[in-house]
Amino acid sequence: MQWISNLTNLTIHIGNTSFENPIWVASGTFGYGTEAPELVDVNQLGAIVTKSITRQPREGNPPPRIVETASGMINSIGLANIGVEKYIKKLLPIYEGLSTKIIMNIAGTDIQEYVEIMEMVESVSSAIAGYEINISCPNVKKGGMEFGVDCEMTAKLTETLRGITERLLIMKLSPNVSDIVSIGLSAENAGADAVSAINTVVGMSINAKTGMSDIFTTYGGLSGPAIKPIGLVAVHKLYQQLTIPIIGIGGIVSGEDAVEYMLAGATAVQVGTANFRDPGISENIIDSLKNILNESNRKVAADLIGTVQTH
Amino acid sequence: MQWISNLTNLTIHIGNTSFENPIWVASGTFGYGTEAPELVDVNQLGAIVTKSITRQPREGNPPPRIVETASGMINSIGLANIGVEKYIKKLLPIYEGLSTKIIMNIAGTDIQEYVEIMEMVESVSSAIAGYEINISCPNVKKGGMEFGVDCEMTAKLTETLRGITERLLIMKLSPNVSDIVSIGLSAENAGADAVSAINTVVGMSINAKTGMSDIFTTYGGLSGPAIKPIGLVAVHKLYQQLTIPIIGIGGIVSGEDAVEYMLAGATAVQVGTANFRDPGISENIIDSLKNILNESNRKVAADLIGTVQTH
Amino acid sequence: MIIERARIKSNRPLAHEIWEMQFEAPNIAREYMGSGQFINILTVDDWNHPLRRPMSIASSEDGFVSIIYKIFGNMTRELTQKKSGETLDLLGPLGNIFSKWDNGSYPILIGGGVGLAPILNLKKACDDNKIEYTMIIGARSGNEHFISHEPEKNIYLTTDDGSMGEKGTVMVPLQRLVEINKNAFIFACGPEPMLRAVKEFAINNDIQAQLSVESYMGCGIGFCQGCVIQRKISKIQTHSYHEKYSLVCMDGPIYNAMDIKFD
Amino acid sequence: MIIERARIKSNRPLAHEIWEMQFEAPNIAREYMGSGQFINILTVDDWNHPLRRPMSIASSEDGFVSIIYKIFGNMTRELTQKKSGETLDLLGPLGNIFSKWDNGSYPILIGGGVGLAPILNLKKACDDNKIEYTMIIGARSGNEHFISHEPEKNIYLTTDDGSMGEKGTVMVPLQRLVEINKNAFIFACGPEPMLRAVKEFAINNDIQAQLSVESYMGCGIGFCQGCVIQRKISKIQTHSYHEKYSLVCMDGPIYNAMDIKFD
Ligand SMILES: Cc1cc2nc3c(=O)[nH]c(=O)nc-3n(C[C@H](O)[C@H](O)[C@H](O)COP(=O)(O)OP(=O)(O)OC[C@H]3O[C@@H](n4cnc5c(N)ncnc54)[C@H](O)[C@@H]3O)c2cc1C
Ligand SMILES: Cc1cc2nc3c(=O)[nH]c(=O)nc-3n(C[C@H](O)[C@H](O)[C@H](O)COP(=O)(O)OP(=O)(O)OC[C@H]3O[C@@H](n4cnc5c(N)ncnc54)[C@H](O)[C@@H]3O)c2cc1C
Ligand SMILES: Cc1cc2nc3c(=O)[nH]c(=O)nc-3n(C[C@H](O)[C@H](O)[C@H](O)COP(=O)(O)O)c2cc1C
Ligand SMILES: Cc1cc2nc3c(=O)[nH]c(=O)nc-3n(C[C@H](O)[C@H](O)[C@H](O)COP(=O)(O)O)c2cc1C
Ligand code: FES
Ligand code: FES
Repeated sequence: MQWISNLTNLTIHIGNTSFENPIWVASGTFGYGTEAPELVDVNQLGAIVTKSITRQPREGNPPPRIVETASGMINSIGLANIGVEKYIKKLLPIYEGLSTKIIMNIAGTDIQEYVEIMEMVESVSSAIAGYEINISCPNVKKGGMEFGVDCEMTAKLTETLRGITERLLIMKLSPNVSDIVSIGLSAENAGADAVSAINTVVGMSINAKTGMSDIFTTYGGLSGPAIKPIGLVAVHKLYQQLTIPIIGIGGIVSGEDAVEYMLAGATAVQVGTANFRDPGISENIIDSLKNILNESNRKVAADLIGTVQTH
Repeated sequence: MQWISNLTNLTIHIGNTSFENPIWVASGTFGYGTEAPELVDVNQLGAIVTKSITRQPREGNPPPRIVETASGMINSIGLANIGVEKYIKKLLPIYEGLSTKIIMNIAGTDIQEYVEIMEMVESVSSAIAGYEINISCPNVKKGGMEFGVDCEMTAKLTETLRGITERLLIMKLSPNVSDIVSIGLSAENAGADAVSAINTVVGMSINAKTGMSDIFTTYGGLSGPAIKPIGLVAVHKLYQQLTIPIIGIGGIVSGEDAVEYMLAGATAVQVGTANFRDPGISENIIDSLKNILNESNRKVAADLIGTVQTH
Repeated sequence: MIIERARIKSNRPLAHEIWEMQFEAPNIAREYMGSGQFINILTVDDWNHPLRRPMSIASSEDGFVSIIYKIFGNMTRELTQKKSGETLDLLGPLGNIFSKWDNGSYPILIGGGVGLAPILNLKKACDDNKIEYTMIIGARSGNEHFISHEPEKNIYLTTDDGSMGEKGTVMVPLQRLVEINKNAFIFACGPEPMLRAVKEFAINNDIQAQLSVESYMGCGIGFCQGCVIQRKISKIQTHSYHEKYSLVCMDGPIYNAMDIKFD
Repeated sequence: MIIERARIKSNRPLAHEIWEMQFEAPNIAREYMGSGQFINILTVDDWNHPLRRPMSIASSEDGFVSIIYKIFGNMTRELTQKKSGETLDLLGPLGNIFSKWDNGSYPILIGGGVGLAPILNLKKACDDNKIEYTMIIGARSGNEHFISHEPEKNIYLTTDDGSMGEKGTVMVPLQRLVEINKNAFIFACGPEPMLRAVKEFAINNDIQAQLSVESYMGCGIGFCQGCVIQRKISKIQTHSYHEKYSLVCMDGPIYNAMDIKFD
């Protein structure tokens, strides 16, 4: 019954922008989208959120940067990236040729850095659909973490960037706070088009045999299926209080996971750690989402948003 | 080489109290210590922390109360417990007959409730070694959660209870905060003998098929191996700033896990979720800890505390 | 209750997505008290699935116990991969038992889906004790049945789609049978909708009934307080403990139909 | 690079805690470029261990690739449980290759522990190309060796405990051999302490050396930026990217000894 499959509608909207489907790949887990053309057809993706870009190129942290944990992993890459100039020169032209949407993720250590980066990108013509603002990277000293835990700073940063761009402005929230909703509200009130949640959870791993910390920076960011329950709470809480769309992130590895996030309140989701294991997993997740919708009464993905039934 | 094994010394000290070994069982995961005498010899345990006790008996939350997640589980028991009067009448006499140390965990909705409970217990003679104060249960509305996220309230509660007991006073910290260290410092400065960390992490689970929340209260507490990296961060951070002992909790299922927590800064550890799978697991962990010490140069468990090497 | 590393004697499909596994578990078999008890199975050694899975004992004889299980999710699927000769870690026997089936009344045994495991067990007890009874087993479709519709032996099958036995739910033959047997005592195990219907029917018709219920279990031994079901008590004290909620693992899984509430 | 569901042809122990596994992986074999490349193996379908495990290709012929692996932790232990006929999900071939071994110099191939997988691969390339060489394989003890000490064929084994071949590390025969072969070019793979020693020796003696290094990998394909090793560059710009750190999965795993730093 091939025709039934055509009935499903995966399109979702954020601000004025529509996305062919709600399955995106998360910043820092899919490079710049150009790394593995043999393994994945990026044009199938709802969007690619590119690796955090800073004003200057960054080498990142010394190794070891990665360790596996129970149903997860910890990373401390330290925002290794090519810097905004090369991003503009080398990558923006490539993105012109893609039909998938590109969301540029930006990180900085103070408002000025975010502003400079965005102004540089806004000053050239490009196909990027919008920005995701990383105010929550746990692995860089002064790496924007101040913003992520502070409502006022979040508001100020959002407001400032809102003044610079009319493209999508998505603030990426940290789970390492007492109250993620108040940060989200600050972003909404200051003019963000959406928030994404969550970034990684601060974690640590130790080798019992050697007595050494497994990560150079001692702490890193926990991601993967282990944190899915934490991401779901964040999205569900934000959905209760915010009116702007929420993009769900954390431990998504299957179509069911994507559905759960949408039920909790996500308009779209991002697949992170799972890309490391299977670069083509997002295409599978899109197919699986279609199948799930087909087998249910609801054929429209957007109808799932926020419809979880509580007791 | 049986004699080597005798060289290991598992004794640890908290305040004036010594414990035969650092492997305790966590509150709410081992009942009142009397449930399964066939399956576990409780006198082998370093200590039993009993299920949170409130002033009045409590039925707890409606089902479903439990769901498995990736390498973990979510619970929302809602502090079902027999209440302090029955605890005093039925359980304290039984505890007199045990050689293991009993730590009574107390929960309340306001300072007055904690005070009443502790005064009732202090007014009778008993063998309990001390109290663990649950200021961090995520599953009860007004269930002490206010205390766990607020430094001033934590200080006030600690100070008040310190005035009532000379027994061990351990404040149990929540990971669901921006800054666990400042809460820990408040407890230390107000006279706590130790802090324990962590209680469960707020989590949510959804059934993608039915669209229902898996837990009656929507949110519950995530525990198990999935949260070990979060517990290790808490313990390591607290160890850097506090002078009182730290009791490590979160995802401990093996001797290696216990060692990792001690390296991070824990003086003792508590085994939680793992008891559900294997009620005798703490005895295995004690044996495994002994073996690990034997195979290393360090024969004294206490020598591990806080000695993790960072890069 | 005992933890026993049990050798798998056999593991085979009985019907569509329904399997039977037999264990050599002499210690658990020795402590076994009767139909209705269950074991708690550790399916994987890894900690990605921390919790055991509860399964009713379908038979216990000569040091062997068996279960009948339905492929439901990851761990039951994993169970089907186990080969005879491998070992599994079992905790049991747990829970209480069906009672009064031998008190002179006429037992009507009702099983729905895999809920028939403890029911088959009770059937055998009746057979052994030469107690007459009727058994009704319901399923969605014929391919889920692995015993025969033999009305002459008082064994009735039902299917929702009518593909085997009588069309409809177990309520169809039940209704009829109860009219014949004024002395009926119902023993039922199955999915919650079935148990609800049976319960309502029993209460309306003033028939005694014992139900075997399920709940999500953290431990099976009273440690976690996770497995509760609501008790039906007219007056519950504000400050009570285990009056409103009962632990299915310790107080159950068998309850008198009147004693529990399904909402 | 390709993801291929590969059938296991064989899986057997070679020595103490060292196993060999052969796969039928025609697509990966077709893309294979030479000794030094690796595959990234998905050991379990479950997500409790989210990351693949990188393993050097020990041979690639006629549509088959093989690995030699040491039991190190959970996933390598799990690998030993796999049976021929089962399938595994492989990503590869990945990484760069040993080069210039056929440029007229005298290759000295050094393998330590399981680091001998790519070295055996290079040995075969030398054999096939009729290039003379010497091979030195080090291990802690004789039970870890699975090839023979045959000085007459220029194959030298060493063991830390002297239980097989020469006593000591690979440095003992290396030192001697380099004195004889002025034209030596070292190719080494093994644990970091060995690579450090080889590197220092090569630099001090002005001998060219290529080292195959390891690092903890998140993806193997440049997505995660996790697998870095420090480059040895005299002057690094303050604002640089991949000058100070190199991605072992894309730029490596083979590096000139001079180009990397081990601290
Ligand atoms: C007392 C009792 C007796 C049972 N007897 C049988 C039996 O004889 N045959 C049979 O096939 N099934 C029986 N069950 C149900 C069986 O336990 C579940 O089908 C099984 O746990 C599903 O595991 P899974 O990993 O395949 O599914 P999952 O994908 O993990 O879970 C799917 C559903 O299974 C149930 N479940 C999962 N874990 C548990 C748990 N720890 N405790 C209780 N329920 C859980 C939940 O309803 C969950 O939504 C019994 C349950 C109880 C409580
Ligand atoms: C390019 C490359 C080639 C390799 N070739 C071989 C080989 O031919 N034979 C062989 O036996 N081993 C090889 N290794 C090492 C092998 O990858 C590890 O031994 C293996 O991953 C251990 O997995 P485990 O689950 O058994 O151990 P775990 O208990 O998970 O980990 C133990 C140690 O293994 C290493 N490790 C774990 N996961 C990874 C990962 N994703 N990436 C890198 N290292 C990891 C870490 O050092 C870790 O401390 C190679 C590594 C690399 C990077
Ligand atoms: C290796 C790695 C690198 C990451 N780098 C970034 C980054 O540069 N910027 C960012 O905003 N998030 C970064 N993240 C966070 C992810 O985008 C995502 O929020 C997080 O991993 C949770 O999703 P997951 O559980 O699906 O991985 C990174 C995550 C990982 C694992
Ligand atoms: C079912 C369940 C009930 C719990 N009840 C309590 C409680 O009553 N009081 C309390 O302080 N902590 C309670 N906890 C938290 C544990 O004591 C422990 O802090 C947490 O589970 C983390 O440890 P783990 O990962 O080893 O389980 C409970 C945990 C679980 C899983
Ligand atoms: S399952 Fe834990 S108390 Fe019943
Ligand atoms: S392993 Fe991910 S970039 Fe190299």
